[in-house]
Amino acid sequence: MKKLINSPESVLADALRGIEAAHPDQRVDHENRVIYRATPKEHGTVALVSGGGSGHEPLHGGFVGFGMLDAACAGEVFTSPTPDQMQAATKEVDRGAGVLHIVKNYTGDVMNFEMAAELAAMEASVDVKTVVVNDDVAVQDSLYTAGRRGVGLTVLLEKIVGAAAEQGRSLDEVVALAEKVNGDGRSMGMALTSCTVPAAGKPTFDLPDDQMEIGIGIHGEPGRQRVPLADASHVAEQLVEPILADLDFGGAPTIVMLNGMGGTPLIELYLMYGEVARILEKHGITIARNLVGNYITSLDMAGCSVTVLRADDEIVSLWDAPVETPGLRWGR
Amino acid sequence: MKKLINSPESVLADALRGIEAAHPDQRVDHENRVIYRATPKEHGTVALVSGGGSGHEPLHGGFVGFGMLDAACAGEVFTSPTPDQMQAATKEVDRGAGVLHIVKNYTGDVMNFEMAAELAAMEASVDVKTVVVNDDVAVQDSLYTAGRRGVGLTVLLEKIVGAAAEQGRSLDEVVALAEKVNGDGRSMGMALTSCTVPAAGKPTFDLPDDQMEIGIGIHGEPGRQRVPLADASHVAEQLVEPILADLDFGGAPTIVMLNGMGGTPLIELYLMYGEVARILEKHGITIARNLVGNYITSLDMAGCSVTVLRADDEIVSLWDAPVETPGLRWGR
Amino acid sequence: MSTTISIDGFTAWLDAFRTRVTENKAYLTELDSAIGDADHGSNMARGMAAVMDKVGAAAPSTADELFKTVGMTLVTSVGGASGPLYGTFFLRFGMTAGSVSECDGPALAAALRAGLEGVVARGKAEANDKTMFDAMAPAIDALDSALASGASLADAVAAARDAAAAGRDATEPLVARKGRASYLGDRSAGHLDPGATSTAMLFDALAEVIAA
Amino acid sequence: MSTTISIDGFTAWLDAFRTRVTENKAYLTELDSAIGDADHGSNMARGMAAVMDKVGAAAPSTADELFKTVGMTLVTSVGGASGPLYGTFFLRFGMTAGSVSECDGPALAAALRAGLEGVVARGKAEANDKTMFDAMAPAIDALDSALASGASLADAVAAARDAAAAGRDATEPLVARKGRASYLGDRSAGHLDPGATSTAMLFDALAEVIAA
Ligand SMILES: Nc1ncnc2c1ncn2[C@@H]1O[C@H](COP(=O)(O)OP(=O)(O)O)[C@@H](O)[C@H]1O
Ligand SMILES: Nc1ncnc2c1ncn2[C@@H]1O[C@H](COP(=O)(O)OP(=O)(O)O)[C@@H](O)[C@H]1O
Ligand SMILES: [Mg+2]
Ligand SMILES: [Mg+2]
Ligand SMILES: [Mg+2]
Ligand SMILES: [Mg+2]
Repeated sequence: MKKLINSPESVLADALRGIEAAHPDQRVDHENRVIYRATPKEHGTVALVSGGGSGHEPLHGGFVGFGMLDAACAGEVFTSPTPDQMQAATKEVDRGAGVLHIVKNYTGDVMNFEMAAELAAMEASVDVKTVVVNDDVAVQDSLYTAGRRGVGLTVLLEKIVGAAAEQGRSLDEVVALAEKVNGDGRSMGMALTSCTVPAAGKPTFDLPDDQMEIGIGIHGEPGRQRVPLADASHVAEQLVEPILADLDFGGAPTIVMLNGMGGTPLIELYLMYGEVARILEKHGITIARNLVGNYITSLDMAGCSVTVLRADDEIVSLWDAPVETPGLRWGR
Repeated sequence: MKKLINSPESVLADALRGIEAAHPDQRVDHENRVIYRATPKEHGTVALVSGGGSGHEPLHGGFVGFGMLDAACAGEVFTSPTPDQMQAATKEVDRGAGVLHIVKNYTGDVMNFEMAAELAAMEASVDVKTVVVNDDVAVQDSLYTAGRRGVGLTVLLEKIVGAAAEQGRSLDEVVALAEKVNGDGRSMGMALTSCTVPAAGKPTFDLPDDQMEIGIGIHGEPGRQRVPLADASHVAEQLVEPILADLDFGGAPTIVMLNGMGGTPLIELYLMYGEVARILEKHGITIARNLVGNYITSLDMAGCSVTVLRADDEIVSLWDAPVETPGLRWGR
Repeated sequence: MSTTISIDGFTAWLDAFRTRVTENKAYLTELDSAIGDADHGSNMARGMAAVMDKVGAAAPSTADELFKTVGMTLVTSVGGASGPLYGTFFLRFGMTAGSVSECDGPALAAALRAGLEGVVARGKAEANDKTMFDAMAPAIDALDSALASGASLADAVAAARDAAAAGRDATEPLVARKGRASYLGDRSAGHLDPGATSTAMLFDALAEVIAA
Repeated sequence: MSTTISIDGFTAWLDAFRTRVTENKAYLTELDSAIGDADHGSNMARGMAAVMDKVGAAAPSTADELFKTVGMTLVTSVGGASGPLYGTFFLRFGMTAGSVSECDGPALAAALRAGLEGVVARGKAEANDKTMFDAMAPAIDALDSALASGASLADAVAAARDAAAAGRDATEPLVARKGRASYLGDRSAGHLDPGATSTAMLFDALAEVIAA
């Protein structure tokens, strides 16, 4: 294992020190492993808390700031944070208008956030609502399983819902918007290589040079299937087609993210975006806005994911609203 | 070789299509492989042209836009672009106030830009000046060699000088500023792994699991020396100490970049930034501004580099000036 | 061979569990690499290390105190799926065991059953979903029936241990329906479930301590 | 065996050079991997393919036209260090050869010498800097002295080829002072210079064509 770390045990604590040093607009609670805005938002506005395992940077900590999150709870690598972290964050950011928990749909994340909401409700002071993001079309959705994973759409949702919260919308409105975004977005990912979890010390899976994993999540787990390596245009098809098969994008404008898994260089991400845009265009789908880069990663995994969100004028204008975070910034 | 590409020969052309699709604020001349601002800057202002081999993204194309470059010429992977590309870009962006060529100090880049400047001078219409960036302390500077490489400082220089050009400063003033920035900044890089040049099809060098290369550039070339892998705090020392030994940063505020080589995830870059900031602090050096992320990369290489620029109030205020490019954006 | 388990016995149980998950940290993580995210070993080792630290410092004298500490420590130090699940297991275990300094067989069985119910309440797993449930439920069933048929505590717990091991082994061919392994669909078959494997260690530890 | 080289001969030379760099693309890139950036083979192969395309389409009838096309094509299609260097070499070669349809030995030698001077003007390399200069300069020196001592054109060019090969081999122990390899300092010793290697191919191609 080759990593720029001091020890597998101290990765998270050490990285949080770096984040604190790099971003004066953020404040890090090292004890609880929570990243806050240095300047809390206005009283009377809904606050957004997210969090999850580490190793997906810039998600979530890189999206704490004006126009997006109020706090992000960092778990160990690929391990959801704990209810006490979330509860501390929830109490800290509440500005009297309630708190939205943005949870990616993983058993661990859901259960820990559930316990946190129970704890917060026991204190009877904070109004907590939860949205569970589950956009990964690689996973069959079913009542009898853990359902779909939450992946790339989380980034878009945090931006859009964050803008709405910043505008002063009520908790119910914010929840409704979050549900709408979650319902209207889909993602699909692939890996060229496994990642290496620091504590595990070796790649999670072996992938021969002529194979790739299709339908991966963001935790280095193997995908739905292992298929022969293909050129970029065919990889793009294998990502886009399942998304289009799952949701009708009609004539709506879309927001598209071509996301890198952490180990793939930007030149390849641009190349893939070109292929994805071409396929969407062929299907008559309009891309109103896009993001190309590493936004929700899986440590050092090589690979990428595509997220397509069916938007409308309101969503696009929330997308365009000013944002000032380490990971996304425009308009200020 | 595992890459998201269609073929080694079409990497650049395909990536340029993706860049064009992703960035409506940019315009791509596919014939000449030049990335322009979609909206040219005001008449009477100095224009900035840079360029170099591809594989360093977001450099340079990702820095074309308001507040930074006017055009970026893209060469084949790790191969400097050709004089005709540069000349086309130079003529296209000239707004009557002259053009600054920002060249990283590599024999190929320097010679090709030289030929381009000769061609432009022959046309006698465009006033072209050149700054050659050579900030890499890993390389001994000498009159009898090719001198130091241009690496990370290029990013900072393009931002700062771009802001000055946007303010309407004259070509001579812009050149003087560029020289000043080049004189006041130093960089040092390291690699955990080699990168793989698409056309070569395999890693440029083999690096055992317990070794790293110190003093690498950005072209996947081996470094000055191969040393045992160390923990992050010691890697940081091996990067920072040669920089401090080479230039006296006195009590000046600095701008520090912790740059990823393309294959290293952000969590490790933050962790490294924490170590670097700690060492600089120990030496009494104040960090006024910082950048942490992948800004000048070497394809899929795992590793990082540190750049430290001795600044002053003027430099910091040029740094803070609005910028709107795919790679750096704030203030608008 | 005792007919009850005391606070010291409980502590020894936890310590034996800690030893097992620590020694098998790489193994549990390897199981989780195949069908999950390669962290079950580090999660359990980190959690049980924190538990033994806390228990050592607090030295609780009743089962409810002890297991509240255990459960809360797991909940606040593990995260992931196993944190809330094992945490809830021990919290409910302690609530049912109550403010006592020792448990006999039926009391132990009742506490374990309450723990299992907590796991189900949290995680909604059913039999053959390929989770820790598949080791835990058969173990507690075996304990109940052994006690009902008059077996000694040691024999009953040994039966529970064997049933947990069998339940763990039976997860191998299953297609996961809960937890991360479910994302793999059919590819999850052919691998032991990491959580069922750590749960088998929990009962193995109990059997060792009771037999001692 | 002819005493001059015609336009067809020049074209055959370029084609033979193209064949060599194309067949040795991986080898040249491998040499450049050791002490450079792993692109010399693709650079030369791309450049010479473009040259033969252009030359085939334009079918120039004089040396200055032909080599202006060659030089400009290399300059505009290769990039890197080798583009301007080989490009300048051929531009100067053509300017000195002039508007002729064939060259005798002295004319060829003069054109090659002008090419070398162009390389030096562009790249400032000196002997033993570990560059293409180290194959090119000895080759042209050998050609000059062979012609001066009355050797046939074929023998003189064969001597140039041998000197280029010897010059290439002599780059191996050198510590580079120019080009990318210079960044490696002492680590550049122990490897052939890629550009000297492609230059040896250029003279090998010339010898083959003249001998034919
Ligand atoms: N809904 C559930 N009910 C019961 N056990 C579950 C459930 N989901 C997951 N598990 C158990 O948790 C184990 C994984 O734990 P761990 O790897 O520590 O957490 P995570 O899956 O969050 O990475 C699985 O092997 C399985 O036994
Ligand atoms: N200043 C110079 N003068 C002469 N030849 C040079 C000089 N610099 C580099 N070269 C030659 O160029 C070769 C490298 O060419 P190439 O790999 O195509 O370009 P780059 O170094 O830009 O990647 C070197 O092996 C060397 O022979
Ligand atoms: Mg996990
Ligand atoms: Mg090159
Ligand atoms: Mg796991
Ligand atoms: Mg090269």
